[in-house]
Amino acid sequence: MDELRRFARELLLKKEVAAVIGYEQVGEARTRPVVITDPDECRRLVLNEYCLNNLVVYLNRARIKALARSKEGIRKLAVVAKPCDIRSIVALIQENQIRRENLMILSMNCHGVVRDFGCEFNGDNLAAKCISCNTQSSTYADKSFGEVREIPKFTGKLEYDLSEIEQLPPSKRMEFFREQFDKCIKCYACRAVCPLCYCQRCITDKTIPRWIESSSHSRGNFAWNIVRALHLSGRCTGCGECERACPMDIPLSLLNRKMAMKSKELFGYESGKSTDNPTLVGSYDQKDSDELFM
Amino acid sequence: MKIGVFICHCGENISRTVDCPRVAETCEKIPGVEFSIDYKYMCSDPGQKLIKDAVEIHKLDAIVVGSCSPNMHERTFRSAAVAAGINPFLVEIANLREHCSWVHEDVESATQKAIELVRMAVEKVKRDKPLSKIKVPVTKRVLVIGGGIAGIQAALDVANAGYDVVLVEKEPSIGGHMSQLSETFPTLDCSQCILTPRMVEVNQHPRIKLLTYSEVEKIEGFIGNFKATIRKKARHINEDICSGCGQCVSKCPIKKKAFSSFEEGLAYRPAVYIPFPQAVPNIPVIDESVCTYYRNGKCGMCVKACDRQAIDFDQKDTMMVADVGAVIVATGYKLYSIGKQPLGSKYKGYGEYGYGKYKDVIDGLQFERIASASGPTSGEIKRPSDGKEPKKIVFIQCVGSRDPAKGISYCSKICCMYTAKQAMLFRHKVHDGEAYVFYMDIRAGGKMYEEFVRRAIEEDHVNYIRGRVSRIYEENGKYIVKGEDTIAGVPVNIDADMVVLASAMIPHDNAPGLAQKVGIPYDKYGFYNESHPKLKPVESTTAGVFLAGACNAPRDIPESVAMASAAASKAIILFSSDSLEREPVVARVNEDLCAGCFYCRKVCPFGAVEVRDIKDMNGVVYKEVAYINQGVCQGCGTCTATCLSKSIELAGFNNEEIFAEIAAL
Amino acid sequence: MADAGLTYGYFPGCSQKGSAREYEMSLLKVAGKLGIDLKEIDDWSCCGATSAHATNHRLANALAMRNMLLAEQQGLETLVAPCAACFNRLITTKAECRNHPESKKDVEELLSASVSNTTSILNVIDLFDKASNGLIGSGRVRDMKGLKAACYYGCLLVRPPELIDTDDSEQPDSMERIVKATGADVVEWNYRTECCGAAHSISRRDIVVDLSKRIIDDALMHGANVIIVACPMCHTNLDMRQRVMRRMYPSHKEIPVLYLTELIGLSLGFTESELGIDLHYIRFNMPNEIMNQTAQA
Amino acid sequence: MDNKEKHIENGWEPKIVAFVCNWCTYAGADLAGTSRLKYPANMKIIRVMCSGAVDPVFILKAFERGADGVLVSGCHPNDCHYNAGNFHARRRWDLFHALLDFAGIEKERLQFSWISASEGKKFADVVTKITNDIKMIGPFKGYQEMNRQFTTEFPEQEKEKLVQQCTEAEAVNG
Repeated sequence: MDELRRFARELLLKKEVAAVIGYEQVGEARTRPVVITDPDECRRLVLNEYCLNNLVVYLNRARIKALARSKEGIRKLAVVAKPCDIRSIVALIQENQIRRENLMILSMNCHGVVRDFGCEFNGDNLAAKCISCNTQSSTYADKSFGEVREIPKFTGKLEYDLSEIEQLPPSKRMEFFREQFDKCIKCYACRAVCPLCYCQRCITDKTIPRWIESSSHSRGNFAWNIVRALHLSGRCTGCGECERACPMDIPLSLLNRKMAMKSKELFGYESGKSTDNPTLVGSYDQKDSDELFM
Repeated sequence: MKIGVFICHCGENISRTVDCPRVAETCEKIPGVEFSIDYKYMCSDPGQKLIKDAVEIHKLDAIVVGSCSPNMHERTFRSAAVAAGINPFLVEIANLREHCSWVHEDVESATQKAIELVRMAVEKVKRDKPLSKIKVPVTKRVLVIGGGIAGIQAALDVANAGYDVVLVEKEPSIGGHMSQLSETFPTLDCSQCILTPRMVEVNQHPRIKLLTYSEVEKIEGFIGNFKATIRKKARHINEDICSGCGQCVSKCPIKKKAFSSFEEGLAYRPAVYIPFPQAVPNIPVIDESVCTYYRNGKCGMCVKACDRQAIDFDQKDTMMVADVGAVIVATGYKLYSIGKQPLGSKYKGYGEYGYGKYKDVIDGLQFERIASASGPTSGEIKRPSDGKEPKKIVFIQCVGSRDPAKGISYCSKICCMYTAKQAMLFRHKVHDGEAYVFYMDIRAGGKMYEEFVRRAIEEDHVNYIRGRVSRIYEENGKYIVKGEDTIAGVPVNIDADMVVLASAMIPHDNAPGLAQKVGIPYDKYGFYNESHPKLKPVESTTAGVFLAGACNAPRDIPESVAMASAAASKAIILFSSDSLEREPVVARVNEDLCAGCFYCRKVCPFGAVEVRDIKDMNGVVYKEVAYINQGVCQGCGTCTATCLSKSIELAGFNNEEIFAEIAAL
Repeated sequence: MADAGLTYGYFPGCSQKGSAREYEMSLLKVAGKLGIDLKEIDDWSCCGATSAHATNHRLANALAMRNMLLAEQQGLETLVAPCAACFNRLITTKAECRNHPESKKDVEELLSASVSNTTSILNVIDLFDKASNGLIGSGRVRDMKGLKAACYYGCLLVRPPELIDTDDSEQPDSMERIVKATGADVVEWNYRTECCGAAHSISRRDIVVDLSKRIIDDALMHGANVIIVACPMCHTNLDMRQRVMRRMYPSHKEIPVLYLTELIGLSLGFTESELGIDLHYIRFNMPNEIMNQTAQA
Repeated sequence: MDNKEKHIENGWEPKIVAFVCNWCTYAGADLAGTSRLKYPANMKIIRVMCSGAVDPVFILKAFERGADGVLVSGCHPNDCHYNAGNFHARRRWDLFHALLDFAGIEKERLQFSWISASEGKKFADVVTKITNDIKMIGPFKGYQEMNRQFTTEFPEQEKEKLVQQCTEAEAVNG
């Protein structure tokens, strides 16, 4: 942690970066994002199991981008990113949203995070995305902090099991998702925390024509949630922030995970793996399956 | 907006199953429809006048015609609209004939469907925006790819019309397969005698820039404005100095290392060579793979032989760019590899015929070389194995062709004719020779073609046997050809001295690769697709790219020449005005909303999407957005569906229009 | 394909236990020596060849599938069928059930079991090809140089081309590659994939004798001193029927016919009687060079 | 009595929408007409330039507007008028179909085909097949019920009015 603070301070002192985006501690079992431009403020930075947010989302925010821009041109931004968050960076680079050369990635050797603030970090409270995590460190990091430790074995229970839902007959599945989507209050928190939802104007805000109905009926809710999952197909890196942010506890990552599985199964594609890969949507293979087509 | 609805009876074609008056009546009640009428023939002059009058009387802004397919009469009704003062893109067609009256029997349901189709068109037309045609400038120069007879013909026609031509040929000389042929059917005139004057004409034509030993690397741009990058491979001979005296060729010590591809492997050529005596240009090429200099830096016999210092061992490939307005693709064909199935090939090969194993089992082009006066045997029919004169030759037709089990279902078209010709030539040259032809059917459709085949059978006594050959093997210096005579119903064994296989015509191995560079579609074999099999046979589906000769399908010489002239005239038509008009169905980006993800750029099949920088007041780029080049865009709309923020709209098919159609269901 | 240490299911079929028992003897000996574990499937039955598939299509399919199902149930992913007829029946049924769901359903009904149809089927050439250079070469104790082998494929190992994964149905090379690994020379000849008459051996001996004699004569004409086969029926026709040829054509010249596995066995150092070569009708005399080698060893 | 007979006895006819490309399938449908082939009248065609131009949201919209089934059809692979539009479409539909399937929408509701300009017969066959498929599984109740379901509770009378208003609003706004 001290090493991170020292390193970040140096970066700011030497004016190598315009700002450092990181986590600061608030209370015992909670952190929050912080943007630091003053070298001395670097002592606020922390790295621990409560660093839940995917800070990559801020890299594409207009206000943060403005920090890096000056008359001389673009300066670098430093961001603290867990190895899994770095996958979002990779995806954003693939989609021309950020440039690697404008970025300093400060990462950690991750051993998992808690499922929510306030919990004690142990096997029971491990975040769902950490259960079968295999990216404890990332080759894209400029520097990694902390020592390598094992992720605790998951001993808790997940509320929804993807394979159980897959087993349901179609009508039951539709019923399940309709019930879940009916809870949606269209607050769009899922969209706000998603690093890949960077459109200036979201499809759901388009009114001529009206792409997705925003009135409070099942039809609009269904359409919004399906389109959200569709637009993230082959792009979502599984950070799970949408589900954590959802105030109505809709299991959004079920859809995201299913689509990630399908992308891998159908096209052998995993998002956020390498900036050299062509994106799943936007490329094609003549040998893609023709099974669906009469 | 005031909309007029016009329902056509098409005589009885529509009205037989669709109650047209009822459709017109019902549609009048659709909000926005000011006027609605049905009429016997809307496309007729009185029908069009009806539309014009209605527009005037009812002050209509847009019209919907319920008639036949838009592919038939959309243009007619758009012209009528223009004549009446309405923008042609405020006309929608409801397809009541092909999609309704002709395919349904029940009057009630067909009428109901017709009403709904009209309603959908009305809802769409309400949201249609007036569009005007896009003008693009034209570069009046043609790129011809391939210097065979088709490419030569196309280049000469375009050049003689007064336009510049860039002719690219990958081999060291133009001439193509035609230059290899001995005599041509059905007239038996010498192939080279009729071809070489044209080759020379190409070389001397002031408007033709000839680039041999060159290949197209990439083509960018669009109709009227292509930019072609061409790789000129290193010949290692300075073309400007070389006089074509051939001293280097005769002094080259490499005599038996490389087979001549012009002689189809029946003769050797030196490391520095001119493919054949009449080659155009008459400039040699050094083959690095066999030349001693490139192996150990020694030799240099050719350098000593050349009194003009034209040999340049250090010459490198050079790239050049040509701006052209149209492209004529005339890349020709190759022969099916009839030996054992090559690894990874989709064609099975004919292992049972022993091609490649037995020296005297040869293909049609090899026989052409043997029969050719300029060939390795000076036109005497001799076996490649021992140089003896064969007395009995078996010709087998349809080797590869019409044999789906071996990978090709189509007929190669020319083999019936050239087999008859070759059998005839053999009989003319070897008077006591016997010629046998195994055939499936004889396809001699063409002027004087059938008569030619009859002549082979009746006057030259070529033995035609209807049936297939199952196996060929060598026994005591003879080739035992085991086949079946399906007319007599008996097995046939012929002990031949030589066997000639009329193997199928297939596209070059890199045909798909070139198609991707040029941006034209191809079929499963690799033949390039024409835009319409009947009405647009020389146009590719990419505007400004035309096809000539066997790259499109198996063709004989007169057809290739006809196609080439047709393609040339299409290019010339294109050049008849200084700018082109094209349909305004193109995509446009809303730059304010574009998120700059460039998925549109990734999916665009035409490379029409460009990057545009948006700068802040300090001149620092803070955003990159997509910009669609209106000239390049072909209007497929793939980008619109891929765009996540829905910032792209396709004019004429914008999302609002389609949503309105869905809503009208 | 074949790898030492792997377990393959082994489907003998009737001939391996009867008329071609030397084929089985030699196959098992060779496999054992090379470390290829062949596990005979328990409770196997007729493959459905000849009589069944000539008379009752459904029965033939069910019989073939029954054996593949047994392999599946006994945890064997790959099944080796040394008899060419068995091999052909198995792959034919497998392809039919794959391409025609109704046939699969029918077979499943007849067998009262559901079938995954995933067992892969190998013949002896498949088993030794590709691995032959490594395995046979390294285990070789005798160089079979001096043998001029005519490799005879017959029909069932290479046809129909759409079902069989061979290098070329009309000009195959795979058996030659194996034979070369034993050190023997191969001869170029013409009748490698011609018909020997197959099962007509019993009903129309006259046809079989004519067809087989053609094959033998061509092999001899091209300088062969042994014919190598991988099919019990070919062996019967080419070996046993030479006795009839001798009676009918006094000038007939004899040539020994070996199973591919016997040739491999010889190169691995087994004796002729261990491999069952002494069960043939035409005597196989090991060329002197090879005999001398053995003496030195 | 099987499902199909049951649905037909109620006098129910499915509503089917097809999004077809201008160059192949639309022309194929024209050929079906020119050849006077017969097929059920349930399907209405919306013409787009390329199968690559069909947005998945179009399909959701169609379901929202009461479609019981949707067909998307374009040129065969390698035969696309625009070279590659259908290849991109194929990937998109593979993903979207998987998503809808997971969300519990029956596979028969959304179908895909490649129909060339010369395949009039195939077009007629595909329309017949999809119509029969939909007749077999019946009206798309799952989606149509959603159309009338509000997530906030309104008094019954109010609700009717709201449904009415919504429907009218969409008819205008699309």
